[in-house]
Amino acid sequence: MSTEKHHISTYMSHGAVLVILLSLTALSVGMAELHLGAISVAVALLVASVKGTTVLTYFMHLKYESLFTKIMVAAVFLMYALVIIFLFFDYLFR
Amino acid sequence: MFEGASNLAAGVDRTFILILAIAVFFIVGITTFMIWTLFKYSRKKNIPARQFTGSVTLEIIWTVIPLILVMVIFFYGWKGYAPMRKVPADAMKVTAIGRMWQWSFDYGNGKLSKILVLPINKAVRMDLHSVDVNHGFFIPAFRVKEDVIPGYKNYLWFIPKYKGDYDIFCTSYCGLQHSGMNTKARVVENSVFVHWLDSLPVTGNIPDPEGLVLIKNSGCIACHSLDGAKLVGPSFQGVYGKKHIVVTDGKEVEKVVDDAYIATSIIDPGKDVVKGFNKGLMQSYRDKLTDAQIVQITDYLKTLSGK
Amino acid sequence: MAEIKNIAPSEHHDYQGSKMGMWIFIFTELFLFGGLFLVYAVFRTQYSADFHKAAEETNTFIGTLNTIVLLISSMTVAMSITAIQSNNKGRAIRLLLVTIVLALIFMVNKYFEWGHKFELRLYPGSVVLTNLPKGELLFFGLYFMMTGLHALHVLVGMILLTVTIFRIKSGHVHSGNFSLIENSGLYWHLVDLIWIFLFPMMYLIT
Amino acid sequence: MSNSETHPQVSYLEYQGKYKGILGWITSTDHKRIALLYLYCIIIFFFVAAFLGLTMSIEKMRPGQDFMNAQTYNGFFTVHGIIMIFMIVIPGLAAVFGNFALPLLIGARDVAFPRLNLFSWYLYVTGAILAVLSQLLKGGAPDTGWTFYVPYSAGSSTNVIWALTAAFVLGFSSILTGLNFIVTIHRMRAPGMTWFKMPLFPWALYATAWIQVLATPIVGITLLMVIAERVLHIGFFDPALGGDPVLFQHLFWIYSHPAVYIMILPAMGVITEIFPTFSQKPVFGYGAIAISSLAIAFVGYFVWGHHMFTSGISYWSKWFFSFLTFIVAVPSAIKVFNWISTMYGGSIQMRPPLLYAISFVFLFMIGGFTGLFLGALATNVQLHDTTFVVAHFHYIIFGGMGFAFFAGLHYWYPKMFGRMYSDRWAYIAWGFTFVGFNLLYFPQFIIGIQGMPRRYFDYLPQFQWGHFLSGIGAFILVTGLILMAWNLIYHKKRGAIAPANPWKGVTLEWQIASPPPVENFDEIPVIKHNPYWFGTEEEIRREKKS
Ligand code: HEA
Ligand code: HEA
Ligand code: HEC
Ligand code: CUA
Ligand SMILES: [Cu+2]
Repeated sequence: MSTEKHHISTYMSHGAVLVILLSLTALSVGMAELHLGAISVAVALLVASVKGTTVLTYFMHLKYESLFTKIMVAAVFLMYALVIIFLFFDYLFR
Repeated sequence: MFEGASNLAAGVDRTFILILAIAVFFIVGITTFMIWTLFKYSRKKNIPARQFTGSVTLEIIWTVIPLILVMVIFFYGWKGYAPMRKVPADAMKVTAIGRMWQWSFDYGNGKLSKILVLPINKAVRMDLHSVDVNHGFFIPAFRVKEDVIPGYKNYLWFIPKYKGDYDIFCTSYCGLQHSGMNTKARVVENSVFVHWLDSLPVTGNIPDPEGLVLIKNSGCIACHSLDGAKLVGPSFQGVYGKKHIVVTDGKEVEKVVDDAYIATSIIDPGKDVVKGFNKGLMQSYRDKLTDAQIVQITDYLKTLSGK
Repeated sequence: MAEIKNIAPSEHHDYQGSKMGMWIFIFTELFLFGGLFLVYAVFRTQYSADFHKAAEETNTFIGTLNTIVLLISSMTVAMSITAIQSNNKGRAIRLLLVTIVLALIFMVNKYFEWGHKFELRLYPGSVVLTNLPKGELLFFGLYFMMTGLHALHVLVGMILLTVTIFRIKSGHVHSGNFSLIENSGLYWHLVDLIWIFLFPMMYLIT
Repeated sequence: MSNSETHPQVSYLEYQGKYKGILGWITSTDHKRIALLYLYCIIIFFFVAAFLGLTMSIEKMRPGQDFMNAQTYNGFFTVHGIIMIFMIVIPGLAAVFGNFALPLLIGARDVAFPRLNLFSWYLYVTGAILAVLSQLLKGGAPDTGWTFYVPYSAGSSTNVIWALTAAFVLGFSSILTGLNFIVTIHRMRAPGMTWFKMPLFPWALYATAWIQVLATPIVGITLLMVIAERVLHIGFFDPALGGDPVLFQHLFWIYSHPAVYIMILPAMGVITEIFPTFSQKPVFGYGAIAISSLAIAFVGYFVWGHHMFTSGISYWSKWFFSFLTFIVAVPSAIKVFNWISTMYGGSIQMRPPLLYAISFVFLFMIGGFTGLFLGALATNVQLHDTTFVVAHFHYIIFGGMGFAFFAGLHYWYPKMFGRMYSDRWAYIAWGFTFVGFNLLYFPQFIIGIQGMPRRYFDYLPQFQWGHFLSGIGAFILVTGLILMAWNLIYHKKRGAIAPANPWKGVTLEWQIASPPPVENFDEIPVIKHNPYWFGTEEEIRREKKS
């Protein structure tokens, strides 16, 4: 086991990630206060996706995982996206 | 299947025959092939097995040919289906109303009928409306079917081609009497139809009684059904005049449901709790319903008991 | 794939394998919430005005606060793994304790938030709720279902982290074998990840 | 399960662990024992559900009420459907043969998480008990159909909640099994067994496992939502509470269509193992079969809408779902052609497993082609919710998956129990089963085309002949199944001792003793050839001159 190499992240890097996440949160709350209508939905979801990706890459260590794990995660999100798209094939064209 | 009595039947039947032909061809062919290999390559003949592992050419052939065939089937299926969604503008309109477990057909102006009477060779558009749960409106001879879903504006259309009586079924499971929910479609000459429609009495389209409107608007039907089903609270069907056991101050007593009882039940639901139900679920409607409204509700409940 | 050895499976601990198992479990959790997100998406497109109105009812302040709390707790978990890897057991345990305290704060906030809704008689099945317009009714249904299920996951995560602390104390988890802490960490990040999406859906979208 | 003192020769059946007797079984984490636990449960529940099916057929031999009323009938087909789908065919092949054969086939000592595996079984039993209770408890058997369509299921006063909870728990059992298999296949293949040297049953299980993991949670949450709807009056699907009934159908079928591939893919995998063994030659088109499993799993994920063509979904989504439905037929076609080509040029020995495998192909084709009738938009309108659909899925589930299950049972029986059954009785049982089966379901195609709706307790007289033949068929079928069960149960203790390799198979499970020792392999084998390497023909041209 100890033969395998593990990437050890530094405390500093975790702190930096947190700062990024918190500023993104501030951004999305701020945007919501501006009441931009339709755009604010897009922005809120976009910011959430960026935050989600950050958590996945750094906190969940995806950046240092094997290629297969990365593909697996990407494929799962892709599947889910397809499900949404195909579901909306119904609701948007009613 | 074999008496297509509407304009839409041809498209369906053509698709059907096409798939049937392909299916029979492959099923017979492949089964024969399997049985033939059993004999031809039987171990009893003591010929060693040949050890080939595949062939790319064959693999491509039997990917591409089925692909083409299914695309042809898909195309015919779609072609046969597309007209079913294109209702001609001059189609006569009838609303089919599905409720547990009965069809009724609304010809407009309050004219309701239990059977569907239609003039021959005239397009009809059926709007499908459900009062309670999902139903399915199906006339096999006309090759039409569409689910009747509460809150949905589903429809179908067709042109009946031959005179006669045809079965109408409910195909979407809707509870106890699902299998009993059938009736007839009768196709007649136009003149006969006009006469029939004229003599049809005006019965429908009566607005909901005030009591029912109140019950719907106050959210009672979230917990009380009108059809006898047991929800959170006892059903309103037949409740008026019923004799039943209630728990009052921890003791079981028998009470008859009358005007006063109903009023108490609404104002102070915790007082008499019907046995088998839980106290505290129903909240008091003291400030939400006036006495006059409670009387209206009570009057409506009476009608549900046939009083 | 390199090393497959001739020893009984029970004796052999497959580090990569258990991590892969955890990831797959996370996928199922994502799809579990994914089902709710689908429902949300559909109703939101159909009743956007009602959703807008109902979403103003939710307390953005508590929502934001809880987001911050969860983000910080995510970081402390990540740090505690760093601590274990560099053989600093004491620090790892302290960081995990901080995480659990943060989770508690989250739950207390949630308690007040829900409590307030109940005071307004905005609970499932209440008269006030059933008389709201269709879209708002749906919004609150989703609100309770989604935040409720999420809170359940927070609870499970807290239990998992507590178990981890005990396993670190008893010496089962250390720099040579930290599957458990890594996997409970992954789980905790999942809880955070879901909240990251819930937050704008429930509190921000206007 | 410490292996310190076990002698390599002790078979898993005789092995004495910490506990003896039944306790030793239900606490064992040995994949082979867990497989048998599943097998016994599944046979018992199959018997229960099949009994319900049989009584339904008999009731329907005459129109009108004979010996059960409509409410009972509605409860029967619901519980029949729930047990058959969630408790028999979904775990069926994957949990029984997957657990038994997967580690053997890839040269592993167990699955990746043996304790999780046992836990899945406990979840399964819990769910099963809930499902059976739902039939017996006071409120009355659930009467919604296995599809739980809202609004009916939101209002019905029967034990719907029990059934929903049961399906939820069973779903989680299935997810955990899938998770276990994925990790097992990734991490525990024997040295030298690259992905494309892995036998095809594991490939099928791999594809299945991904569907289990990614589709089941959706139905889990959907069922939870219905429970919330009933208990807490939160509106999601019930229009009375503001919800959308068609959305429920979407969510239900997002899982339940892929679920039909959870059933059939392992069945196809079993069949793929049987054909090469009895033909003594490598499977034809290994790569195509492996990849087509993945293709079915992937495309099959996105065709759910074909159950909803008449529900009022949009025109273009009908178009689209119909199109994709036809695309999934192609990988199935590829498999069929590869199976029959595997027999071509072989040295075929007719034994019961092969007979069942061939019947599988025949019945699967009928089931599959009738699926095409349902997938085409025009014909679907006529056939949706008629007994044609009932016949379609009984052909493909019972005829396909069921016969594959029997095939697998006869194939691995010697390995499981170390005994042989009687070939003669196996053939006789097959005869009854096959004839009875076709007589039972074929008439339902025809009356379905004529418009006989499904889930009907009563019907119009013109459909009687079909129902009558079905009833007779059901009796013949039952006879066959009882004979088969007797043959297998009787010879479990008294049959002739089975050799290690009765069929001259070449996959790994045949290279060890029957029944296998506790730890499967004395030494993990090192894989050099493709899995179906029978040798000769100049030892495959001196290993391709390598
Ligand atoms: C194991 C289970 C299983 C499997 C594998 C399938 C496989 C298929 N199913 Fe089936 N299906 C069910 C179980 C299954 N089904 C169940 C349980 C229901 C009812 C649910 C309910 O409502 O209760 C149902 C219902 C159902 C419907 C909805 C009917 C309705 O209610 O309106 C449809 C519609 O498209 C459909 C289509 C198909 C198709 C196209 C396939 C295809 O995958 C079939 C592919 C196979 C072949 C095509 C045959 C083999 C190929 C060849 C021999 C080669 C030559 C081929 C060509 C030239 C094309 N099925
Ligand atoms: C695995 C799936 C499966 C299997 C095998 C069966 C098997 C049978 N089913 Fe079924 N059926 C379903 C799945 C299945 N069914 C589903 C999903 C539905 C839809 C429910 C709904 O609408 O919601 C349905 C619906 C359904 C209906 C339609 C109800 C309606 O729409 O009105 C009918 C009607 O006759 C029926 C009958 C039968 C019969 C007679 C059998 C017979 O084949 C059974 C015969 C077998 C026996 C009597 C058992 C004998 C066995 C032994 C003695 C032991 C065996 C031992 C070993 C294997 C070792 N079933
Ligand atoms: C949250 C669920 C709920 C709602 C909403 C609700 N009820 Fe009830 N109701 C119950 C329950 C539970 C009972 C049985 C226990 C009891 O008697 O208090 C009941 C009992 C009753 C009874 C007595 C029935 C009998 O058989 O004796 C009447 C009458 C009644 N309700 C009327 C109403 C009316 C009118 C409304 C709407 C204005 C309403 N209810 C709304 C839950 C509800
Ligand atoms: Cu109405 Cu079935
Ligand atoms: Cu399907």
